[in-house]
Amino acid sequence: MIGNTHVTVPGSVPPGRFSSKLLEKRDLSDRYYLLVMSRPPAFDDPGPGTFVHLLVPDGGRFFLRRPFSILGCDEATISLLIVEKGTGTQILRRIPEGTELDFIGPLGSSFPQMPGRTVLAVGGGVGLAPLYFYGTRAVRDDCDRYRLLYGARTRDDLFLDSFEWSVEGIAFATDDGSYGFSGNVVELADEELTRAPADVVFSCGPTPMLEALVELARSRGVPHCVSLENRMACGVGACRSCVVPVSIDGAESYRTVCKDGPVFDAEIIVWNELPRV
Amino acid sequence: MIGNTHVTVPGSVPPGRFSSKLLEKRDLSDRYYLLVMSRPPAFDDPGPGTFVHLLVPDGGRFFLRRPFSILGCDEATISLLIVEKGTGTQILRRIPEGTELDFIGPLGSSFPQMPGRTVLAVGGGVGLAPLYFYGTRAVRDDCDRYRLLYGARTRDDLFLDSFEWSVEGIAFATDDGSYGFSGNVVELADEELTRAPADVVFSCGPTPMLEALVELARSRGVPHCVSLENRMACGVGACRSCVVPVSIDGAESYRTVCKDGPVFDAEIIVWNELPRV
Amino acid sequence: MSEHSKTDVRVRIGPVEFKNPVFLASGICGYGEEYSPLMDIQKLGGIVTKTITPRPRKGNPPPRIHEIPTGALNSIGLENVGLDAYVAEKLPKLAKEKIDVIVSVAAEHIEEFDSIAETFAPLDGYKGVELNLSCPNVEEKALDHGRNPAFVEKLTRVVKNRLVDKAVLVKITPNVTDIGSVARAAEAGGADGISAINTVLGVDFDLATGKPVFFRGSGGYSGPGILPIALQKVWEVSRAVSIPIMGIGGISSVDDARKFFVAGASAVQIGTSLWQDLELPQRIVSEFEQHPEWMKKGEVKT
Amino acid sequence: MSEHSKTDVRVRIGPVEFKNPVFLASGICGYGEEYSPLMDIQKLGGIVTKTITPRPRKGNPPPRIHEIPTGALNSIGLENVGLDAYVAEKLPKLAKEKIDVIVSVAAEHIEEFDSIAETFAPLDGYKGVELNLSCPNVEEKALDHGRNPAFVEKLTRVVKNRLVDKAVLVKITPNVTDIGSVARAAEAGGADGISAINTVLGVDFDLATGKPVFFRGSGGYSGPGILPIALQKVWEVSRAVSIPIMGIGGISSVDDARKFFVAGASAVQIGTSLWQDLELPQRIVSEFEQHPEWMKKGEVKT
Ligand SMILES: Cc1cc2nc3c(=O)[nH]c(=O)nc-3n(C[C@H](O)[C@H](O)[C@H](O)COP(=O)(O)OP(=O)(O)OC[C@H]3O[C@@H](n4cnc5c(N)ncnc54)[C@H](O)[C@@H]3O)c2cc1C
Ligand SMILES: Cc1cc2nc3c(=O)[nH]c(=O)nc-3n(C[C@H](O)[C@H](O)[C@H](O)COP(=O)(O)OP(=O)(O)OC[C@H]3O[C@@H](n4cnc5c(N)ncnc54)[C@H](O)[C@@H]3O)c2cc1C
Ligand SMILES: Cc1cc2nc3c(=O)[nH]c(=O)nc-3n(C[C@H](O)[C@H](O)[C@H](O)COP(=O)(O)O)c2cc1C
Ligand SMILES: Cc1cc2nc3c(=O)[nH]c(=O)nc-3n(C[C@H](O)[C@H](O)[C@H](O)COP(=O)(O)O)c2cc1C
Ligand code: FES
Ligand code: FES
Repeated sequence: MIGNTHVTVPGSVPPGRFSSKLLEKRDLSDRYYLLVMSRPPAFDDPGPGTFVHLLVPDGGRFFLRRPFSILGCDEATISLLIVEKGTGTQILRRIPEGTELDFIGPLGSSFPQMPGRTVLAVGGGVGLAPLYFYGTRAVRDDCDRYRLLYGARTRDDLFLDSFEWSVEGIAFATDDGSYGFSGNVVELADEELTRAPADVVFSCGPTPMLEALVELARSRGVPHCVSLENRMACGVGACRSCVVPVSIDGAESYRTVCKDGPVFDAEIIVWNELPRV
Repeated sequence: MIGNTHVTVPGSVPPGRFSSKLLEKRDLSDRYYLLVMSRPPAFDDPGPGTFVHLLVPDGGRFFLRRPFSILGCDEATISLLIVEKGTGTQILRRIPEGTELDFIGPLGSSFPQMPGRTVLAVGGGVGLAPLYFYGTRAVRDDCDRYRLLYGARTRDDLFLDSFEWSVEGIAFATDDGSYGFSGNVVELADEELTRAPADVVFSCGPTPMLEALVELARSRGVPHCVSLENRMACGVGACRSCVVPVSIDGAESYRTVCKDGPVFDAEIIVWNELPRV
Repeated sequence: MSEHSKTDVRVRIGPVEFKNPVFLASGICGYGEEYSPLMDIQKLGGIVTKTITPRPRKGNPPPRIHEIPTGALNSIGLENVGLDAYVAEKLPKLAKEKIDVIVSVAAEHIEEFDSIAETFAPLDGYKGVELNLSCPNVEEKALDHGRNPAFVEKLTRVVKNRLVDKAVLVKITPNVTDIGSVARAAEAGGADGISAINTVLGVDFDLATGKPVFFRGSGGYSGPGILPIALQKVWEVSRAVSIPIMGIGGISSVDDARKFFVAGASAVQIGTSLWQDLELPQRIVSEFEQHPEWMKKGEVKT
Repeated sequence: MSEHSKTDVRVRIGPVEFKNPVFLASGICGYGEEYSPLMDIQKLGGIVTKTITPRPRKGNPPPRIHEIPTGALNSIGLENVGLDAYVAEKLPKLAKEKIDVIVSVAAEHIEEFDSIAETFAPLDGYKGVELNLSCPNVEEKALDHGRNPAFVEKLTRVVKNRLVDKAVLVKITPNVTDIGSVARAAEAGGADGISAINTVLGVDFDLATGKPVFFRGSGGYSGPGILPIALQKVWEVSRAVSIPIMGIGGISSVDDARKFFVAGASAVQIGTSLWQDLELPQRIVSEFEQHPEWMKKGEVKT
């Protein structure tokens, strides 16, 4: 182990509450779909890593909004990449285009700008969204070089035919070897870091993947920014529902994923006490 | 007052539980609509006055089924005449044709057959359904002569353009005088009884109307069968939710609308203790 | 799964064995006969019939049922045919239909409970009794008694002494600070099992009249909205006693039923949800037959 | 309706007047600042800030929130910044934003409550305190104390004596047999008002693990599913005391809020439903401004 290195994460900005229209809904694969909604004029330019807290439009039957990272945002639209998980994401997949969507955002912290530096971003599953968003903006000199590795179960989850991958320098890994690198995306990251070092690692995805990446980044002495998930209620830091354990200078406390995160310096997270979500 | 006269009401038959398809949904007026569903082969021939206990198909959000009198039943279909009242009847109006409907029935008692006798039937609002059903079957010699008076607020609620009135000897009354007899249907009944006496009065409709008819039938010494409404849960006489107060030979007790009723001899009902529904 | 490969899901409550752990709750299925055209009640573990009292009761004035978005409120007021008519008319019918019956009884005084037990002791055609100490819809002191551990213990002992070879269950109220102490009292009195929970006290108002929807004011809250409370109370009871528990309250799915076993129950009773889903009890039986491991009482250790 | 024709919907609790009867409940709106970008908190009657304790509390391990079909369970465990940080950092901010604040406080011993009151006595920038004697998510004895009328009376007196010109509210638990006796004790101790109810004890299990969804097991049940219970408890309290009541629990519509007034409340607090409907509090204010007669406490006689 080379050691723990820290990185500073940009904090969250005050969010707004919006109602916008579902413009497009597109199935990308069996489990993945894309929601494109109109961007309300007052919706602040979101940093990559921030998310929206979306009400499932079902007559008030769902008490908790659902958090989704922003996949893309231009002047007219906000896009989300969603995987069907439980009832909420099932219903969202079924609502017709034109439906009004009630959400608050942008919420939470962003992946930091790294001017002049090289970034290796590692995404697993829907963890792709914020890293992809960063990638589409990296052209704006957020960093010098941005390599994005995306790992999925199988070729179908790469939706190569249904999605225009508009990020340069992306490489794929599939668990079953049906496309790209055969194996875990962390193994691919290991190879990549050996081939060409990076100044910082960004990551988002399933907890076991993130834990493996923590080890990898530490062993290479590279700082590591991670985006975490947790069950949320308010989404704005008020209810203390979504906390994760952190340790800073030896002092243990809780930080909210919705407001202090979702993007954290991986080194402050107490990984073995993270909740299952 | 000439005095109280009793009449015997046919009891309920064992019901079944069915799933059938919504074949047709037709708006009859602002508030009224017609549901036609497929008749399951095992669905017993229902007596006029019996009802079905229908689950509002909304993902289990409604805990109580809704009772609706049978308006018509032929070999292939069962029809219901429904007025939009609250959320349940609103949602029923919105479901698409083809939807599976879960119901139990036929439930409850029927209006009695009166071979050789003349019947004056008085319906107010959706109280029309069972009396109309009786009328369409009266040709089968259930009675000698069947006159049906239907009272509604206004011409629109007579849906003269959207419904094929296939009962002979029907007369209409509207509160606002926009069609037929101008005034309350009980006043029309009074006139009718003066014009041509009847052996029995059947009635179904709002409680104030029924109470007025009780007075009228008593004053003419005519027996009177009434169909009542009440809030229901089980629909089969098990839970004792839907009781109404009756007095038989001076002994007060409760009878269930779902199983002992909905059709009762009007003379046993303790009218001033009826619940508001 | 064929008839033959069905697994054993029998459940024992005191001296009595039931064919499976799924019952219909008291007050839901009347005296059994009403639902027989609609479902195979014989295939259930049994039914708990409507609570009967020493004398017939007229019950509360209507309206008696009120739907809310999370369940229902009721104010039946223990309308029932009374002990004599039950024994003469209802019980024989159930026995003829081969339905396994638990007789629910309530009374005001220990002496009355004793005489009910005395009436039932020589009878056949039922497998157990459930002492309903928890109906919120009556004026009498029964509910207060049901909160008093000393009374519960004494009462249970009196009844159990007369019904040695029957399952004696005590149905306790959730409307109490410490349900565990009431359950412990029942166990100490010799109860074979605890039934929990009865309805939760609740009220709703009609904004058009400015009055409660029920004549008597408050009612009993049942259905999905009480599920987390019922699980909580069963869990508390299971830590307080070691006799079997019948879990009741808000079950509207197979998963809901499973959760009661995790909470420590050995059987479940279906109430309010039967009104919308007549297949639910049989579905729970079938799924448990395919997964008998779900019947393991208490938390599954991972 | 124009600004000018707005009717008077002020509500008095003890020595303090609030501009209208709609508040955000403790634990929902943090220390106020979090929601200020999203709503005009100034337009509400006020907010009850997250319960603070003498020292900061870390709270319970995550997960802390669990959605169920009829509401939510939470297990926050009173995480808070502690008295000192609250007084130094949170309160001044709220005062600057002109938000009317009720400070929620909890402690284990009467002495601690006394010293909290002593701290607040000379301070400005808040209109009242709410003594939280009812949080189900902590190990300490506070909850048991909250069920003990003698303790409640003594505690209330100690605090009220120090905060003569503030509104002193006592927030009581529904998880008790006789909520009226606890409310009466608070009134006897000089409380200016009762806040009812806090969350209802509940639990849910994760069938994949066979364990409760929360580390600590049980949690607090809130949201629409507790509405009939909250109305019941407020109605009981209103028959027990004559001081104003803040009705809390399951309010998700203007009509729900109205029902609390029928039950006897003089104000309401919005909790869980804020998460989905950020406009609800303001909507209630507006509708009550148009119908001030809805504020008439108690059953409307017809
Ligand atoms: C900051 C953040 C960003 C996210 N970004 C994305 C994204 O871009 N695309 C995407 O598909 N998913 C994303 N998720 C996960 C997504 O929020 C959950 O998959 C979704 O809430 C599941 O809802 P459900 O009703 O389908 O599942 P259910 O399991 O039925 O939900 C039950 C409850 O658990 C909560 N829940 C379940 N899984 C999660 C989870 N992983 N994280 C948080 N809450 C959860 C739900 O919100 C709900 O309250 C993100 C989560 C967080 C915290
Ligand atoms: C035997 C019988 C026959 C009926 N026949 C017809 C018919 O042919 N056509 C028709 O339109 N209506 C009929 N009704 C009334 C119909 O059942 C109610 O209008 C309907 O249940 C209202 O449901 P909702 O969800 O729209 O109203 P809501 O007011 O939202 O319902 C709330 C609850 O009250 C119950 N409820 C409300 N009004 C009534 C009522 N009048 N009677 C019984 N329960 C009520 C509902 O079932 C539900 O449980 C009949 C009622 C009975 C008892
Ligand atoms: C309409 C109705 C009547 C009831 N009558 C009785 C009764 O007579 N005796 C009894 O012990 N419980 C009675 N209960 C309570 C139920 O048996 C059960 O304990 C409660 O409804 C909770 O279960 P659920 O949520 O599945 O309905 C009644 C419940 C309802 C809804
Ligand atoms: C996440 C959460 C945190 C809460 N924290 C507190 C608290 O710190 N102090 C308190 O008195 N009540 C607390 N409560 C209880 C609420 O103030 C309120 O009494 C309860 O949620 C019922 O109202 P509701 O159904 O509108 O949510 C909390 C509730 C929730 C859901
Ligand atoms: S969800 Fe409320 S603090 Fe994060
Ligand atoms: S609705 Fe159950 S008895 Fe009539």
